[in-house]
Amino acid sequence: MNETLRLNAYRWMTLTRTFDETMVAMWKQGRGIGGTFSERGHEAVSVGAGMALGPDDVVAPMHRDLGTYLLRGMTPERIFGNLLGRQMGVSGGRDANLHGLGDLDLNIIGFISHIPQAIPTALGAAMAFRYRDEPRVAMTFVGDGGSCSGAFHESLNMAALYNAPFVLIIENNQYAYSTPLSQEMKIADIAGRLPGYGLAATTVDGNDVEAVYAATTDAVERARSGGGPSVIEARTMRMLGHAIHDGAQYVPEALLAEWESRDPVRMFRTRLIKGGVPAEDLDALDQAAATEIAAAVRVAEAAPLPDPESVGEGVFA
Amino acid sequence: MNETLRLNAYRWMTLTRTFDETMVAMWKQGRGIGGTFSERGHEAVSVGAGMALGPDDVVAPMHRDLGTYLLRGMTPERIFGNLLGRQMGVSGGRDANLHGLGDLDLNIIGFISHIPQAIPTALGAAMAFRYRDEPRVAMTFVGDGGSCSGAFHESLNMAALYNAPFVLIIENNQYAYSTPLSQEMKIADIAGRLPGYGLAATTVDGNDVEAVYAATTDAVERARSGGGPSVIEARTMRMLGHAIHDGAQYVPEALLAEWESRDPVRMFRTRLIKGGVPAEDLDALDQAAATEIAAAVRVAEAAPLPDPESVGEGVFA
Amino acid sequence: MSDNFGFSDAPQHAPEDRTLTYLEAITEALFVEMDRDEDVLVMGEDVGGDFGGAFNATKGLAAKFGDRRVINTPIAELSFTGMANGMALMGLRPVVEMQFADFISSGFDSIVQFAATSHYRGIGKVPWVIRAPSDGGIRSGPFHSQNPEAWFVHTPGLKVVAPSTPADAKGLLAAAIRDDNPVIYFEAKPLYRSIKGDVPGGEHVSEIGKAAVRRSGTDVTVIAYGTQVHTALDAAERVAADGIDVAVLDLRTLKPLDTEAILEAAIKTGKVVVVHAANRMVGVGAEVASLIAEEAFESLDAPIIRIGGLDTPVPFSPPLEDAYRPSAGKIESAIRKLADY
Amino acid sequence: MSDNFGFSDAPQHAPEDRTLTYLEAITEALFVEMDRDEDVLVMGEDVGGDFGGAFNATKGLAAKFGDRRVINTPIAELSFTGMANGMALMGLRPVVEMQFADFISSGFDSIVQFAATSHYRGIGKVPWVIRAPSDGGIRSGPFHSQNPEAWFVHTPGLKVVAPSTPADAKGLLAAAIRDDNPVIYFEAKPLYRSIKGDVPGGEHVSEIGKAAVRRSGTDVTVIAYGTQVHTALDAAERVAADGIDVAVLDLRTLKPLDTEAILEAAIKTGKVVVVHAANRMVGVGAEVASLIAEEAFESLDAPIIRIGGLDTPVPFSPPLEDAYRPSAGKIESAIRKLADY
Ligand SMILES: Cc1ncc(C[n+]2csc(CCOP(=O)(O)OP(=O)(O)O)c2C)c(N)n1
Ligand SMILES: Cc1ncc(C[n+]2csc(CCOP(=O)(O)OP(=O)(O)O)c2C)c(N)n1
Ligand SMILES: [Mg+2]
Ligand SMILES: [Mg+2]
Repeated sequence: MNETLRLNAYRWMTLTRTFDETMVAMWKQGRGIGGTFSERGHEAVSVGAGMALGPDDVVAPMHRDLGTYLLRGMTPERIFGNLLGRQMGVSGGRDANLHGLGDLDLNIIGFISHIPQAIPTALGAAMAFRYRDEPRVAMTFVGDGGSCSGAFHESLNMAALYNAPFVLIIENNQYAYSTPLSQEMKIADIAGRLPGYGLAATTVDGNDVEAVYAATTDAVERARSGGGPSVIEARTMRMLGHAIHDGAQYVPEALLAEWESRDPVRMFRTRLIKGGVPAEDLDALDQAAATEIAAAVRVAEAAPLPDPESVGEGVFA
Repeated sequence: MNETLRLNAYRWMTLTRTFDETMVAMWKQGRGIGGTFSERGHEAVSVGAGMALGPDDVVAPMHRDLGTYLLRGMTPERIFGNLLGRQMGVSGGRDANLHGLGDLDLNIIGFISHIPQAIPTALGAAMAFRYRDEPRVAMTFVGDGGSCSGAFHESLNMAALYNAPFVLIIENNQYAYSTPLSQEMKIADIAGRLPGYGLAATTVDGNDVEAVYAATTDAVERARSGGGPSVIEARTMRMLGHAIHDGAQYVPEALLAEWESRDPVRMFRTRLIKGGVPAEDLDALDQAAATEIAAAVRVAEAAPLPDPESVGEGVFA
Repeated sequence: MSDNFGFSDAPQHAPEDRTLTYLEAITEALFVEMDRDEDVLVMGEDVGGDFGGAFNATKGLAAKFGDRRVINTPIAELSFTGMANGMALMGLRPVVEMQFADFISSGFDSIVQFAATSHYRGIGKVPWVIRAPSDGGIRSGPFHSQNPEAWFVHTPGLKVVAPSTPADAKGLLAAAIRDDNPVIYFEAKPLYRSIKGDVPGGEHVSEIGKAAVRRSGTDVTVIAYGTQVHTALDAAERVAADGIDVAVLDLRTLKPLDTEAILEAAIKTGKVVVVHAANRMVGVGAEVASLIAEEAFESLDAPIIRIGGLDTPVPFSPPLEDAYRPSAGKIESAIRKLADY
Repeated sequence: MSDNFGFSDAPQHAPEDRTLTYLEAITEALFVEMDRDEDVLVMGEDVGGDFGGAFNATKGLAAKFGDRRVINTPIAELSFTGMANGMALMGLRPVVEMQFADFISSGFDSIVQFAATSHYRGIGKVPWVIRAPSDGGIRSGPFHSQNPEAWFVHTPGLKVVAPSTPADAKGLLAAAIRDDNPVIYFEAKPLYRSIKGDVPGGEHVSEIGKAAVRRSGTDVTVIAYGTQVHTALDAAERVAADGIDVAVLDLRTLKPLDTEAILEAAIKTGKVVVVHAANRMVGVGAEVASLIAEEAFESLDAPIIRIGGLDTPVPFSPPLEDAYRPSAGKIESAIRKLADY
């Protein structure tokens, strides 16, 4: 990453972190509706991978990829609106929390709960680009948990077979809800599955935004130039519970402490400062993020809920 | 294999082949009901793998594993009865052709169309043995085509995770219906997928009954002694169409000719004779098979169809 | 897979009207629509190459339009249907073949969860078609004879059509392809080669959501779709000799239901039999009967009789399958019962 | 996963009668049945360890019965349900938890194709239970609020139960576990902690296939199940002041339906409202209404009104979800309409 990109990455990471902390606080205060998912710890993955895409590429993020939504231009306001069931929210109050954040004008395919549906969907987008000979790439994400599910296998086999311009990021955050990796699979190395499909795979430190960006940029360029699909396993840690209500007592404290010492936002900040970026510049970005998020919350909270009369609209196109 | 086992293997292979040829001829003569599947070319796999099981082990064969059914004691009569929709057929006229050949008294789980449902089912049987600390093994089969489907992945991941006493035979017969292997997957080596689950896999010549038997025996013993699951890829060729109506014009003649020269039954016969078994002994087994199959057809054809009044019986236990 | 085939600029498959089988009409719709719109493509198991699918419905398409537009898939219904979702979101119009309707359950999540909900949730339009060769009576056993339409009519967000004639087979497939929503197209495989009919040439598009009166009558109304339209017409013939005048309404579209036509047909005779090959319990017929019981209650002169498959898996053996299925005889008895009521 | 836990010989969880929440009653049934029968085991995502599932329904089971009998599975509904099929064929009685009923579609083939057909096809008995936490009204959005029971009631070969009270939550779960068939147990998660009731201690088994009259009345009958039994009772209270006497029938089992009780209840008042939270179109209510329209036609004094979810995905935002769902107000209007008819 060059200087501009690095500052950009920091900007999105701090915005993501601020969004997340604000959201968690609001829900604890009872200002939320329904549940929601924190993505604390995933900032480097969602931002690093998302930044590797060009504007015409399509991405199907999952429930911990807030950074990807933000950096592609989905405003915090619209996302808070979604969380709060507002008409101005991304799904107009139809879908919940970080689901349903879809906006094809931003080339974002919204998330669906059923894991890992995003994989075949994004593969289909990639196949459409290939069909039309467009130099576009489709990217999506899956968790360690989701990688145990059948669509992972079916889709990666087809991605390889059809040489689709497709990139998959595996967010290995050690847990699927309460279930540790060791109870999800015998192996420790998910990327080790990919040669079985005839696909290359890389493993990166998912807390290092530059490493994620570099690996993803390679993958995106390979896909764009006809070199076919690739898979990146980003190793990281889910720092809070599975969802907002979950205290995650099942996670050993030592494990959390270890990862906390490698917090992706702080780690990157330290690196930037060491590299000569003035701390004030970063403080200014933090401050801008705080202002932007506070404003977004104000707008979303003040916005009207949908009209109940509209409930039947939009089932069909 | 010792001498007894070899003669046994030949006996089952010639019985299987004779059944198959008789069935194909009957269907061509219009003496069949509905469609059916030939398993010509698969005799070494179904017999070699099936013989490796002990009497208390459970097997879930697929649509080309006629030999496995026969050697476990399902009589040709009952199978012809199934093909002809007779009350005395294995499923009492409820299921078709080589589907529904289930008999838990013979430790056989009947086949279901939806590919590859047999894998999780057999894995469940293996889990039951593990649960009860019984020294039993569950085995099943899948085609190259079925190996592209999600349940393959989900189940092998769990088989490894739970260290289940489970054996899977992949019958790679080069085609899934009209689709050649090269249009099913990018890789040529299905067994290469297994390390990705933390599982060992072996590839064997699926036309060599002794090779299949040896590899399967190892796998069964490993499973029985707590060593966990294994997978064997048997390379063979589907010598007729996908089902009885299919002329398989899409298969190159040269490919068929090549495999015809390695016909599993003839190849084994030649080896036995070279090894000193008198040809007359084998002729006698062929003759016995012909007699047994002819009698089975007579009985099945003469047997009554089910009473239509009974159609509603047996939906619930 | 070869990528070298371009799009065709050849003329439409059949500009003139012809007599076609139900299966030929399906193939013709695919030819015409693919020729008309480059965004239309076909995918599924064995649909490509010279083979053209288990029933040859796509035969000739690869030769004309190339492997790029006629895609053979591995056995992976969940994900190739999921792939169709993504293609459709990007504006393509994939026509997915299930080898048998029975295997649609293997792709269930991609249909009922993703495709069905996407427009409502603001994700985007999902304009695909799933072709599902359904129905039995041809001794194919429990896994090659199913009629699973009720699952999908129950699920909000899907359209469902079920043609009974060659003209509708063509016209409803074209309409399904042009519709901006996910449409499941249940083609009745027992009709593939058993019925022929006049089919308009060139572009022919039927309206989704419109039922058709196949026979007018004043005594009893039979409401049916797919194969059972023909069985109902047979039954109507049988009783005509005795002066019982039967109307037959062909639903054609199962979702959205043509409630107006259903109520009109019910009100006209006040006596209704609803028939389908799918098993009866919580079938589409239950919706039709309930609709009438709620909205046309005043006009009813007799109980509404439903006839469907029995509540068992589809049995293989001929006497069992015949007992399982609706038949002209069963419909005839119901008609007579109502006529005498 | 540790294999070192043996079976418990401790006494049953609760020998004496107690007042329990709906959720506590579920947990108690699991304790009692696991204690009684070593063949009973629990499996699903996150059910094990100290955690005990997304709703804590299995909390404490692993501590008592060991990891061997309380198995955490990866996210693989298709195959862990398929695994349950194989276990059940071997004589075990797995109780599979779907984390939400919404995810039951991911295991669809293993349920509707394998489990549902196996006994009929002579494969063997498949005595499992799937616990499916269903229903909404708690702002969980389209994928954590579904009521998918109609798919399964339509499918031959499955039993389906849907308790509305803590006593039934315990009794029907025990009955489902002891039943030799695959039983889908729809537990209404909005009731988990919102209702309490008397629950018999020790072994308590309700009969599958029997409806219960929750309120007798002579003017209008409301037939409901799950959460909507409570909504119906609320509505009945509301109109009681105006002298409208409403009967409420709780179906409890959706398959096999208690047709006798349904017809009796319908005939008694001649006026029927059918209510469920699942969307109305081709829902279980359609079967109930059609059954009445066919078998109790002569006794009907008014149209049969069905109330269900709208034909949309379950929307998240409170005003939308409230508009989507049945409510005491909607039921009240229907009752008044019928009373005035
Ligand atoms: C098919 C399916 N089953 C169950 C769930 C419920 N569920 C939601 S997230 C989750 C855990 C996901 O773990 P992972 O894929 O590792 O992603 P993470 O939450 O750790 O980021 C589960 C079980 C689901 N969404 N989809
Ligand atoms: C889920 C599913 N989709 C489609 C089919 C239809 N079908 C039956 S056999 C078959 C090909 C199977 O190929 P393979 O697994 O290689 O086994 P083989 O027939 O070659 O022995 C197909 C597509 C099916 N049975 N199940
Ligand atoms: Mg995870
Ligand atoms: Mg094959």
